[in-house]
Amino acid sequence: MPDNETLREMHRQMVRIRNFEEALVQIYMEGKTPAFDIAAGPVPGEMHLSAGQEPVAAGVCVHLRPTDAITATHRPHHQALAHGVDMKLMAAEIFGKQTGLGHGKGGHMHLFSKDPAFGCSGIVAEGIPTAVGHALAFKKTGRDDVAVSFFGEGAANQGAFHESLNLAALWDLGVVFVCEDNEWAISVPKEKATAIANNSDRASAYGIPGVLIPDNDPVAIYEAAGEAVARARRGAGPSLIEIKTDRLLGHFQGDAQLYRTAEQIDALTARDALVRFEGQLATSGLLTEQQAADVWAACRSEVDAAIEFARSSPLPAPESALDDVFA
Amino acid sequence: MPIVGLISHSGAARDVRRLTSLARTIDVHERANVAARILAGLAATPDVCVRFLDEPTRIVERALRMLAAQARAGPLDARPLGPLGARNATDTRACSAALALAGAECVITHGGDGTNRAVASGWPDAVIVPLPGGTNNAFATCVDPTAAGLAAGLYATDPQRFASHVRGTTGLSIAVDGVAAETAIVDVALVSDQWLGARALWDPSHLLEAVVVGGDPSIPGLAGLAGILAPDVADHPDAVHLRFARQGRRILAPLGPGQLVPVHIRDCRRVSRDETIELCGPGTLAFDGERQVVLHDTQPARIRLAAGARVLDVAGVLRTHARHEAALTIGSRQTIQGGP
Amino acid sequence: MRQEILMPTLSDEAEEGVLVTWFVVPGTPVRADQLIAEVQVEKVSEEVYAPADGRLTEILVQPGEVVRQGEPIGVLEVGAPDATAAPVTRAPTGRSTAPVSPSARRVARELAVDLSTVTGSGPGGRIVEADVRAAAEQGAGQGPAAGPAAAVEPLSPMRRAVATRLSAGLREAAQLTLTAEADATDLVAEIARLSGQWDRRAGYIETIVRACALALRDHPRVARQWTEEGLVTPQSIDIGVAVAVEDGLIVPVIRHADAKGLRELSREIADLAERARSGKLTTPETRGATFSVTSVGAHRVDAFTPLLDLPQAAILGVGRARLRPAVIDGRIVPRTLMVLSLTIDHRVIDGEPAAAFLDRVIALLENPGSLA
Amino acid sequence: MTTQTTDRLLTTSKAISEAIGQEIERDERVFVMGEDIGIYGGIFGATEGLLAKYGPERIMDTPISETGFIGAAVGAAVSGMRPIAELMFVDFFGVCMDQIYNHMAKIHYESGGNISVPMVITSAIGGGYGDAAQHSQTLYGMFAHLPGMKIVIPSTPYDAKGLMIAAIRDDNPVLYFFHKGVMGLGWMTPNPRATGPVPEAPYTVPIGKADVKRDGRDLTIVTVSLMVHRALDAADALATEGIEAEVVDLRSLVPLDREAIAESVRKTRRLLVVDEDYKSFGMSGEVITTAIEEAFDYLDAPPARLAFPDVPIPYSRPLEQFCLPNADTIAAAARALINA
Repeated sequence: MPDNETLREMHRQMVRIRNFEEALVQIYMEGKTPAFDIAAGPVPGEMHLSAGQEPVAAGVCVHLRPTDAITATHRPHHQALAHGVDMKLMAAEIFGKQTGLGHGKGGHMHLFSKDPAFGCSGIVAEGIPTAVGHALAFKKTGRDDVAVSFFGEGAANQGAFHESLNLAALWDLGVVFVCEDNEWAISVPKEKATAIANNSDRASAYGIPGVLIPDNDPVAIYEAAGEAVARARRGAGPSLIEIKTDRLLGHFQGDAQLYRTAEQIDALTARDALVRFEGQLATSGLLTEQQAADVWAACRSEVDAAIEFARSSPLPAPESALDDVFA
Repeated sequence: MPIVGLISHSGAARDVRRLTSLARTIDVHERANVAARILAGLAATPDVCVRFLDEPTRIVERALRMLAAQARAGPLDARPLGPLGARNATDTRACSAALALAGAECVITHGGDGTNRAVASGWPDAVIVPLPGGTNNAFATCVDPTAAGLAAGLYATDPQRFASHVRGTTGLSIAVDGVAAETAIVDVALVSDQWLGARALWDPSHLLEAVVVGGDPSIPGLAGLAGILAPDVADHPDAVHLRFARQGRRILAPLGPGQLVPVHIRDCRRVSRDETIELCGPGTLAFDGERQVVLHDTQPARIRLAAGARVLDVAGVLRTHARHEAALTIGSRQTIQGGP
Repeated sequence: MRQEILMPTLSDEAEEGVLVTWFVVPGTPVRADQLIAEVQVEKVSEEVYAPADGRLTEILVQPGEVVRQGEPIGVLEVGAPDATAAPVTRAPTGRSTAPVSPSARRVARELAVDLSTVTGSGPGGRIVEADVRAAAEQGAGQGPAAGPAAAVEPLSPMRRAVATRLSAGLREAAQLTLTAEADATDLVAEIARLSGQWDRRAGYIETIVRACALALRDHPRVARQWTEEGLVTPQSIDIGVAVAVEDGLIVPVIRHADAKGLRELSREIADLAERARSGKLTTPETRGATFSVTSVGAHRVDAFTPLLDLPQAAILGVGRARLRPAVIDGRIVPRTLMVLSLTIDHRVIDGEPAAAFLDRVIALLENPGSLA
Repeated sequence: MTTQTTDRLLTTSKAISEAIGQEIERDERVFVMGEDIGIYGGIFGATEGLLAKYGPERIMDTPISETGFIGAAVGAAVSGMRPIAELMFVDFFGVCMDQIYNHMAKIHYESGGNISVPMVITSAIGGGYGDAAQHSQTLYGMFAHLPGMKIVIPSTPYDAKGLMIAAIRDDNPVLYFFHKGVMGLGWMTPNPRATGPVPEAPYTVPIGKADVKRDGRDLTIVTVSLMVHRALDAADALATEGIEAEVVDLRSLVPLDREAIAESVRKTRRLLVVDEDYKSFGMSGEVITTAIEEAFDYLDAPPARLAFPDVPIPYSRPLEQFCLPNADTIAAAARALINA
């Protein structure tokens, strides 16, 4: 069970993430009204936000150290922030600025960091094999670092998922596979895409433990992830954790969400895990109203500073597009 | 037409103990397979209909498809009852209550102790046919699913005839702050956690106290520990009250599947029928192995022995039936049998 | 019958959307249910189909324009579609010259061989390099002979640019050069004086640029430029100064040269020249001169004919300054003299006003005090 | 032409495995993954004998799971290793291409140069031995089209060793294609040019530098891999007719040595590209474009190309041989170019 400090830290991370993304919701629409033009405004392109999925990041990443490697998805902000990727550099990358993580070459789906070790892929499921490789390198070099691969429930029907579980199990690698089941692969619900009900069952096919966390609860995630990370760290092999989580927003910003009803969306908002967690902390006497307000204010000013940094940073020189193809 | 309930719990046997012990995973296919075998047994008995829990993994629908694919069973009147897309214990309880309201004769469960507790709490008089489908199965004993279906079907057709095969168990009623909270069917534990978290119990160092009925050294969990500590209690309807310590008497406890861990016992004593045990916070109460209620500060919970659930003895029903019939009755829908 | 095509209502919340594209050109016939446009409200896009057979007569909303839901975006004249317009025919075009290989073209240029005189030995009579070389050898005496093993240096882009611009000038303008001698004796003394005063050495070039700038103020017609529309008088006096660089010539421009003093000109010319040699000039810094100065004074060249860089109509060439006998008041005295050559575009300016301009430049140089 | 001062002869496959072995000894980060690269030594011998010498930690047989292990190589490279992953036949790229072109080739760029992916993918290319449509392609042009990976294709044992060592030491992802016909395998049609002098001490051949394998004045033949051998055979035949063909072996497609192409064309005025890859949208087009862009004014004839026609690779021998360029068809194309 997490101690009080850890609980507060998990809460703080969730608030940071929520603040960061709420700022992006606003910024993303700059220049995109009245007619939505995906190329317009300071942040062009697709924007996949993770509101509702913060517990996954907070509950898993709190067990990690910077040398543990994460591979994430097209929806990577929550895990990047929770793993300690610099918010300023991330914001600048999202703004396409020279000061960004990838000097404006990556964008929001391609955030890479050496320290902490973080990477993501915009191709569904294809970030998973990389995590297997990280763990292979750790094993070969005798490091007790672990690799954590996050992916959605949609990814679990891709070959890369199955190949990765097989390899990690076969080679007994320290990988924690974390399936974020938000029920929707863009517009296709899981029940129309997946023959079985719970992806955690698929662990059985590769002889590794599979755990289901049914309710997007940060403490439950913390407990399961703690066991899985510890297991990987001590060389006992991979495991699969499936977390039923909620995507409060559309697949990307601007998604009209014609595939789900307003009532469904409202129901998700009503069970917002961040609100729930804050309530639980308050009931437990771990977070006074004042403390909560302080956390929100501190996170907001951190986000403001990051956005300001991003806004005021220079755009990359156009011809620098030709650099960095090769080392 | 007599009604038999069928509740298969989709979330059982998937929690964190897959990582902390050698607990198995019962995947949806295995679960549907068990349900299909139950339905095969039910289909062989005369004119019963089935009402089942509608849950998101659609175990019973899958089972019906499996059965249809065997092409041996005739049409079975099987429909969902209770809340649609049931996800949690509250929904299970609601389904169980709906079965009572519909006049069901008995209910077959496939889940862990938590599933049976929810069923008993939604329908206190329920006659339960429990099949073990959880991580620790203290309540249910191993029975062949087809036999269970057959016995449930026979019972439902003529409950009077098989009344002697229904056994009442002892449970534990829990009141928190004077308000009745729940009836546990196996055990109540107080653990040091302040959060429900992953709900399961696996770390022995968190155990503070426990009250257990039906101790049995041959099953895992606190019931197994109680069975070891008080071997003479096993056949007795009484409970035992265990208090754990940091040091003292050291016992190897079977806390989970494949998980034999040392625990320190401060004391262990029998609880009499009229006694009330008080468990005080801070901590969390776990019922039948799942953290359920957080107790703040010195908030007290009072535990008393109470009527538990009613369980159908499958072997007893089938034996009685066999004594009266030369062979199993072939019902209006023809079926029964194994492989080709 | 006229029928309006309306912007579909796609969202209850947004009031307006945007017309993404038309798939039909106004005036063309359309059939019922033919896709004619695509519109978008927020992130939802929708195709618009023709409601009936007819002809799209008018487009009311252009692609990219915002339009309210339910408002008309175009007009359909309902009726049977017309027969299509007669197909457009295009007159055939063609060339009938013998094929020449790229290599043959290059060598013909280098050896000044007229390709029309060469017979091709390649397929279809293609002239190849060997044909050109053979023709050059045969025709030695007419054109410049090819050296037996002349090393060929590929043309640099700058070389090509210089060649193109200067030959174009010769081809198009009516170039006329006036020469006159200036007495630079006092100028030399003034330059020596300035060198002592400044933190840098003074030179002829800034004095000449200064003199030209001042003279152009009085004779703006010299800077006029020939265009097909008519003669254009530039708004400012921007003087190009030719700088020799490795394998070429760059002419950076001094803007508003008449507004700058000698010292400022000196510094600016030195800076431009330095950056020209190190290849750091930007293109705009070499564009838009209205008059140019070119000097070979560092070499033993007394006079030469500068060539115009169109559309400039005048360029001043400066020969070397040297002590020479001069006759003053009937006596032969040593004076520092230099020859100034002014090439003009006779289409723009006549000899007389050009001579007056040159007179003025020389007068200024011979009275260096007037340059201050 | 590369100068080679050694009397020791090796086949190309042995030169490759020697290079890998020497780098494994030199750098503890180097290891090999692939299907049948262990006890089998690689289907085409590129890792022959390495398992016995360096053990299963350095020479890892993998399951048939290209997305999995090539993706794992990417991850291992990002985490500081120098993996060599063998894609048994290049034709199999379809089952793992996303890892190659979307991950291996792009991570360095997407990270703004902060993350390197130092790895090598080895893969067998080429046909001519009746292995039909899915095991005979060369496909290097397709990979060369995609930015972010270097591509080397040796034609001689000497280049094979030097390019392999250079590829392993390079901080970028490198695709190392070896043609089955240049490996010198006993079970392939004998090819005397597949054996050649190879110094024992480690050395590198620079990536991105073409090599003039034969000097000539009358036309330039630009090609790569096994077609270098065929072009040299053709050049020998042409020499008897007084035609001196210059044979330029590109050795690398990325980076492409454009200056070497232009230089040779400026010298000979005529260009023939020989390409075992499909004709359209490929290497032959790129080489010809380079000649036009860089040496247009030196051409005396339209550049010509001899490539695999745009059809899948047929099985039957006369069909496949009809499609593949060979010494005779190359010589004929050269004559046509000269006499045209």
